[in-house]
Amino acid sequence: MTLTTCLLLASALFSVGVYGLLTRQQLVAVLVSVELMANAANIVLVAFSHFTASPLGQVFTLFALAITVAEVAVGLALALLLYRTHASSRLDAAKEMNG
Amino acid sequence: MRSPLSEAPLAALVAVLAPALAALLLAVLPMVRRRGAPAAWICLASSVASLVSAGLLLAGQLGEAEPMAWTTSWLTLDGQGLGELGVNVDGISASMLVVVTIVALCVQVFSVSYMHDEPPDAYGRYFTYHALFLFSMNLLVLAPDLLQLFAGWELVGVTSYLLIGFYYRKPSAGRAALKAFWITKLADMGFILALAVLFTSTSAFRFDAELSTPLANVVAGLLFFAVVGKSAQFPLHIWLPDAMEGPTPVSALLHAATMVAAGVFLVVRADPIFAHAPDTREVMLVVGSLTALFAAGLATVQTDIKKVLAYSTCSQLGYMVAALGAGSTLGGYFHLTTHAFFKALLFLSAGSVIHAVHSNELADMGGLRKRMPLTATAFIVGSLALAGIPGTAGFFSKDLVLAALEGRMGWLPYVALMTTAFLTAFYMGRVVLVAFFGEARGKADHAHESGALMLGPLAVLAVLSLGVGYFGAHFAEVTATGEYHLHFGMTPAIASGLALGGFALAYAVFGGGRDASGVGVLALLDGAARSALVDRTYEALYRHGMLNAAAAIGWFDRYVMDGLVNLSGWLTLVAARSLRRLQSGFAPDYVFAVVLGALALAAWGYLS
Amino acid sequence: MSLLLPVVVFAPAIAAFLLLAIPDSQKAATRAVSLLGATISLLGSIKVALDYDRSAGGLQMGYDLPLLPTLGIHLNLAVDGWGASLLLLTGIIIFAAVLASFTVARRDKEFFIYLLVLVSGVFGVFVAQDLLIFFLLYEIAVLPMYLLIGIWGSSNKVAEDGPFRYVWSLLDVGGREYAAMKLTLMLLMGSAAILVGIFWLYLEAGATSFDLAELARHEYAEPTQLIVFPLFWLGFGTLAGVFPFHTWSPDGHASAPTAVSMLHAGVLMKLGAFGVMRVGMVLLPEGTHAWAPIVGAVAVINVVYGAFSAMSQKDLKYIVAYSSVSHMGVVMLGAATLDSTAWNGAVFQMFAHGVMTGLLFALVGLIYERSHTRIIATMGGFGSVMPVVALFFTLACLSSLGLPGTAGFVAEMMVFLGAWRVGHPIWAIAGIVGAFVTAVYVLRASRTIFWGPGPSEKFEHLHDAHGSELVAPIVLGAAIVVFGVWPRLILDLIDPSTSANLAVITRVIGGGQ
Amino acid sequence: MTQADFMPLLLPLLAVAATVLVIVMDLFLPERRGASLGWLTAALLGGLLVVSFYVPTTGVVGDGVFVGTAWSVFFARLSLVAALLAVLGALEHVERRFPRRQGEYYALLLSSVVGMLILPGARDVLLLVVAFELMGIPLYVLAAYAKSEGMPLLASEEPGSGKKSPAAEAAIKLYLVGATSTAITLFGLALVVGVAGTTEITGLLGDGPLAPLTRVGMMLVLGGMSFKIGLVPFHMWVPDTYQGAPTPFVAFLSVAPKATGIAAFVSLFVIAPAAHGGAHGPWIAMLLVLATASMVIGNLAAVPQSDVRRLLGFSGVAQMGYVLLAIATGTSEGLSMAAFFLAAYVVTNMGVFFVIHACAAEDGRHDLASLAGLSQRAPFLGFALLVFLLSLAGIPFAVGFWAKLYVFLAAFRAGYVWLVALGAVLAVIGLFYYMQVARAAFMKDDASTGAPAPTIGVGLRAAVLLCLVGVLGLGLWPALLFDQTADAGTSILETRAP
Repeated sequence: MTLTTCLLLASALFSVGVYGLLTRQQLVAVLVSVELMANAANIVLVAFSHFTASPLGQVFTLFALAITVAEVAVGLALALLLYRTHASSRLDAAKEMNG
Repeated sequence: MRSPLSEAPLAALVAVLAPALAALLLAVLPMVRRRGAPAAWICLASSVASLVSAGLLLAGQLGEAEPMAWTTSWLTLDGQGLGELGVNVDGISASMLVVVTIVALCVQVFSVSYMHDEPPDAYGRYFTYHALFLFSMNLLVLAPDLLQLFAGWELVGVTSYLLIGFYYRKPSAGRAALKAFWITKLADMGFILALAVLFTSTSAFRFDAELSTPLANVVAGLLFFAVVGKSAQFPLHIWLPDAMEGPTPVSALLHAATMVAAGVFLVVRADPIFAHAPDTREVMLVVGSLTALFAAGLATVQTDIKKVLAYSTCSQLGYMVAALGAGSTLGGYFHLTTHAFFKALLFLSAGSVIHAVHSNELADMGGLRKRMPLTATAFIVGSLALAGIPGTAGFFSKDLVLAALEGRMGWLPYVALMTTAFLTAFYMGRVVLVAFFGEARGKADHAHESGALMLGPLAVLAVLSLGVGYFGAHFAEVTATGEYHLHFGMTPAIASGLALGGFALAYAVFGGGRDASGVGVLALLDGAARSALVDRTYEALYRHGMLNAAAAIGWFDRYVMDGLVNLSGWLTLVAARSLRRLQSGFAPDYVFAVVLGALALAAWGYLS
Repeated sequence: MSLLLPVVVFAPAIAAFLLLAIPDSQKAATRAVSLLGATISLLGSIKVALDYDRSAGGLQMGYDLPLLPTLGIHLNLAVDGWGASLLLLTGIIIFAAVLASFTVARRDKEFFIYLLVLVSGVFGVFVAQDLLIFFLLYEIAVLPMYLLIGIWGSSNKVAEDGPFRYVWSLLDVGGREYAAMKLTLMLLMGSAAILVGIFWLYLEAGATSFDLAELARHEYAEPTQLIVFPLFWLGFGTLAGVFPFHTWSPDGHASAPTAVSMLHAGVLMKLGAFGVMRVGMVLLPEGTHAWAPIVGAVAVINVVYGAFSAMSQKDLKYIVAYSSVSHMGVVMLGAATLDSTAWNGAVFQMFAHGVMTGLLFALVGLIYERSHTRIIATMGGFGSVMPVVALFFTLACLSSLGLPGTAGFVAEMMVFLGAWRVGHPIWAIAGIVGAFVTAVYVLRASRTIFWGPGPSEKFEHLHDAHGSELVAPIVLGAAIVVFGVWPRLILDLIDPSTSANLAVITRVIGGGQ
Repeated sequence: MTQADFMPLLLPLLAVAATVLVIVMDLFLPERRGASLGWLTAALLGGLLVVSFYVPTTGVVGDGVFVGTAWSVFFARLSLVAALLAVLGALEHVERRFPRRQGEYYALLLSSVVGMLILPGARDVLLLVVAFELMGIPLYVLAAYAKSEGMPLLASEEPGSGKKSPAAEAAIKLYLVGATSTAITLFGLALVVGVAGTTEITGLLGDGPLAPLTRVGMMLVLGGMSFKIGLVPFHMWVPDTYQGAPTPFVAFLSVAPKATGIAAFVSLFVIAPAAHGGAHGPWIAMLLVLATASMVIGNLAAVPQSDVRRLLGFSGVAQMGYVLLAIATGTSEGLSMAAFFLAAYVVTNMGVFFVIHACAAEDGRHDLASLAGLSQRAPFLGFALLVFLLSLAGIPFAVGFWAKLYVFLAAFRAGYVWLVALGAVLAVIGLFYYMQVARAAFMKDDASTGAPAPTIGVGLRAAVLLCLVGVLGLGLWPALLFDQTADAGTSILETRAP
């Protein structure tokens, strides 16, 4: 359980998040993957604060959590709006504006 | 040599400014010009003024007044003046001025009745152009340096363009005017180059510029190229016959006496330069004699009376150029003077005939001697002078020219000029016999003698054509272009003999009522001559050479140069269009771009 | 600190501003105010020309207003010999142009506003002594052109042909908006190059001030001169119709309304040449000296190429437009020789050509308003219907082919003399050939239009120019003759500045060739 | 923590108070309230703007967490001006389209402004991130505000029955790109802070060569933050969001977040390295690459656009490319030039959007045809549009000319000669599509299309007028703004870590 293993874990989590982000059609699933990416950042912070014994990382994580929560709330509201206006929560329903 | 205005030859200034004022007045006040008659009077008044002042100047020069000049600098360069503008009076310019003003006045008086049936505004326009012409010619004659001479030279070219194209409604007149202007403008390129060379070596444009022989040859050669154009010498002579499209008085004034003689006047004026240019003189001799012979040949076959006289002018100008080429400035200049008078006489009498018969063709004339006795006598006097029959002015000046050629080792020019003398007599005899003797043909039967206004000038010119020859000595002394001595050697005898022979042959072929059918055979020769000749080549050069080249360059500019600009525009638009497809409108694509970008940055960060 | 120059420069702009207040319906008032603005500038420019002390030379009547002292930008107006003569030219042309555009019917107030702002920029450039203000006013002079051509212009059809045929599908080549856009983009591409050049010099001269005199004092390094000069030459050259970048000029002028093409060909193209000489050559002597042969060679192409292209045109306006390209070639040729005669000739040619082209375009406008066609083949015999227009057209043609007694001759003569003296005989010969070819196409056009039997029945009803339409041709025609007969009126103005500017160049390169 | 310590934070605190006031008033005002809430917000913002002139430009809060400098006050003032204009511009639109949800609109706008007031002065990573998000999240909501607005317009509130609502689509795209970027930023910052051990900006980068993790982290942050400024390749959301969101809000979105985003950029990528002798590390090259890409793609993609909002979106991307050029110089002069450019951009871009909004009010169409014959129908709007377009294109006598000039001058002085040349050429392409808009407004003078003269409310007219005064005034007399931006720029780089 050294610092690098934690960082590797975080990067793996981050990559899963990215993969989910790019492939999932459902907006809610996309939100979940974004959440994963944000938590990866938190893991990094906590790992650093543990191995360098400074409370800084944890303070930062608290703020980071607050931010991502706020974002997801708005994300869910948008998902609801998408469903109501485009009768499906799939992302490819919202493709009118292009070019 | 700047001298204050007071002592300046006031007369010279009047000579130049009077016609200028007249022309300006008529151009600026259309209402005066459009009423016709007043325009004529203003123009005539200015001509009389310049004639009087010319007379005074010549009298002054004859009476041992030394040459005077009043000039100011025309341009500025590095603070000082460049190029002289003003008047320069000496023997040469005074005598030429008198010649020009006399002939101009006669022609203008003649025109008053000749152009009488033109509408008033055209009548006014005609006299405006005449005033402009006289101003330009005087400017040229009194020029203190080559730059002002060139200015007069080009202005005269423009007035000839305007006057040839006077009947602008006739398409042929338009073409003739353009042809005349373009060819003279082509030749004038030589003049500008000569000025450039002069400016480079002496940074001034003086007549008596000291130049090394090779440089003098270059300048003289370029000047001669311009003379070939203006005085209708061999390759560039084709515009003169077509210039007959203009009214006959114009042909008399411009294309016989004064304008075409400007080339010869230039050579006389710039004598110091030509003196140092032996090779150019050789060329002049050859071109002059060749033109003389060639033009005389063509004159014999013309059916239009004015074309005959036009080619005859070409031929006589060849005489003068040959004389100058042979080094006898006096011969050339004196022949110019006498030729001005009798050729003007011939043209004006031809004009009077045309006015009566309303046609230029010899076929429409015949037996006019009975109906138009005075015109006939004038024409005959002119023909005699032209042929150089002893006693007439022509004899004295032609004798000087031939004498100059006598002594030279190259006998070819001498023979050419002698044959020309014979041919001249022959074609003039033909015209006289066909037009004035035999029975009346076509419209000739109800022709009637012209009015006093037309006969007066004829009389004056007839007297001058006969009398001027005797003043050769005074002429030589005042113009200081060589000493004059009348001699009765071999040459004058042969020349007069050939002249008489020419008349005899003419009588044999055309005299005593024989029909002019003989003319037909010769007409064939003319057709062949003309088509083979230079005319076709010029037409082809212009139509196929120039216009096609222009079309090619025009097309290149529009479709290649401009095409490249359009192409760059088009490429930008196409590139922009392709970028649009990137914007797919599908949200995950956008996110994909973001992630890709971030990861690329991270990789770059890691690697660098 | 005299206020004469600001008055001359900003009078039109103020007039334009006043126009905003006048309601559209007041046609007469709009024209009166515009004419007032133009007249004030004309009288002012005449006063400047008269008051300019010929013997003293150098910069006079200075006016300085610091705009951005920290960067060294001052609204610094002062006039030298060149500026005074070109100011006079602009004054004459704008006066004639405003008169010529009295017949504009559609949205005339806007027309006059853009026209006056445009000319205000031009006035400013000729007297701006601060390089950045020079550039700023240069850009203003270009932009209203887009709207003027785009809104009031006329479209021409250009057949699809040549290697880039497929381009026609996307761009409506020959249309007025195409012409306006092409003109604006090409000129601004040029000004992009100028901007880079200006910064380069500004920074290398210690980034203290944009003042032209100060920048001229600084000795720039050799590589800078070699790179920045072509930037100025091609940048300003685009506006002066230099060969590769001249293709905007025919379309631009052909599509522009009369007054705009008068102003553009008459004055704006001089802006480009003035820029090359005043900024490019005076600031970068070594660069000028190194590039001079190439500038000359391209100028030769300009002259002959322009003349021949003009001969092949069917549309009268295109003929005049290409003739402008050819005449501007003569100006650049004179500039390239770095010889005092040729420089005097070049600046005089700017003046002479300005007046000539102004007159030609004014007359073309008159003909077009009456016959509604510009294809010369369809015209014929107009001389009997419009003698006065014929008279002035012939005068303009004679001046453009360089007849002595007209302004055109003096200019071309001095350029050819200078070119020959400095050892470029080919340039002189090419120029003279160009003048001859000009004589051919100009008179050919004038014969086709005015001579020949009466006009075809279509044009029977044409009437001659009268009243206000005559003022512009008379003023311009008089200018051609007066400055042709007595050129020293302008040459005395130009000469001191030429020797001053040339001294800078020859001193640095050690006495010319 | 004496009262003096909090002076630099005065502005954000007052802004919070204003937000709360608006929310409370929204509860208590009677049903038919008209635009009174809007005027209230405008008044509050005006007040804040006045106060901003009295806020000290020095002073540190919370031992270095927040620093009041001329730079941060300048950007604060910039955001307040933008917000004020946005509110004025939106008054009439909001009152008509969302009569009952007016309060939330203004509250959200104000909360975003609070974030903007803090961000420029933040010298602590935590505060910076929070402020960045506080600015961002309200924008997502505001983008979706016209949620029930299918085609055609429905005044009533009931949910769109399956009709395609562009606003929803716009907001979703903005949200997705935003959320991803936030996650990336957090991840990057986590790495950097982790390695540095401190969250103070000046301490982020060690003196020596940077640790690989720090470099990767900083690059990720660069990627994460570029989305807000709309740099290529993070710009994809811009055209669609500008097309879908309500136009007055887009005017604000296109200007204020970008300017403040640039301030955050400066804090992280100029101030942080400057604290260690300007060891810039790899990002200078990357900044230039992003700038070039944005200039090229932004200008090119705008050419074929027919919808003016999309065109202006791409033009915004290109303009940010120019600003980045000045930032990349890393000199105080570069920063002040960039600040000048942003100020000019604020006034110009908002002006254009307001005119576009005025012309397209009825059927929601914003394409070039909707502008046809504008100079005939509404000369004032026509003239204003022309001036704004000239300013965007960088043509003299509009502030845009000076802006572009300074940015190019700064970049040139830093040696990016060929980039400036490229920028100048691309500006010409820029001129092409700006002139396309001008062409539609001026040359298509078929006023006969019957399109009525656009009726514009008092607020919108005032906004356009203010922008016009700003653009022309500063264009004629740039010295006014120039001095302010000059000392803003110098105030940043001189202040070593306190």
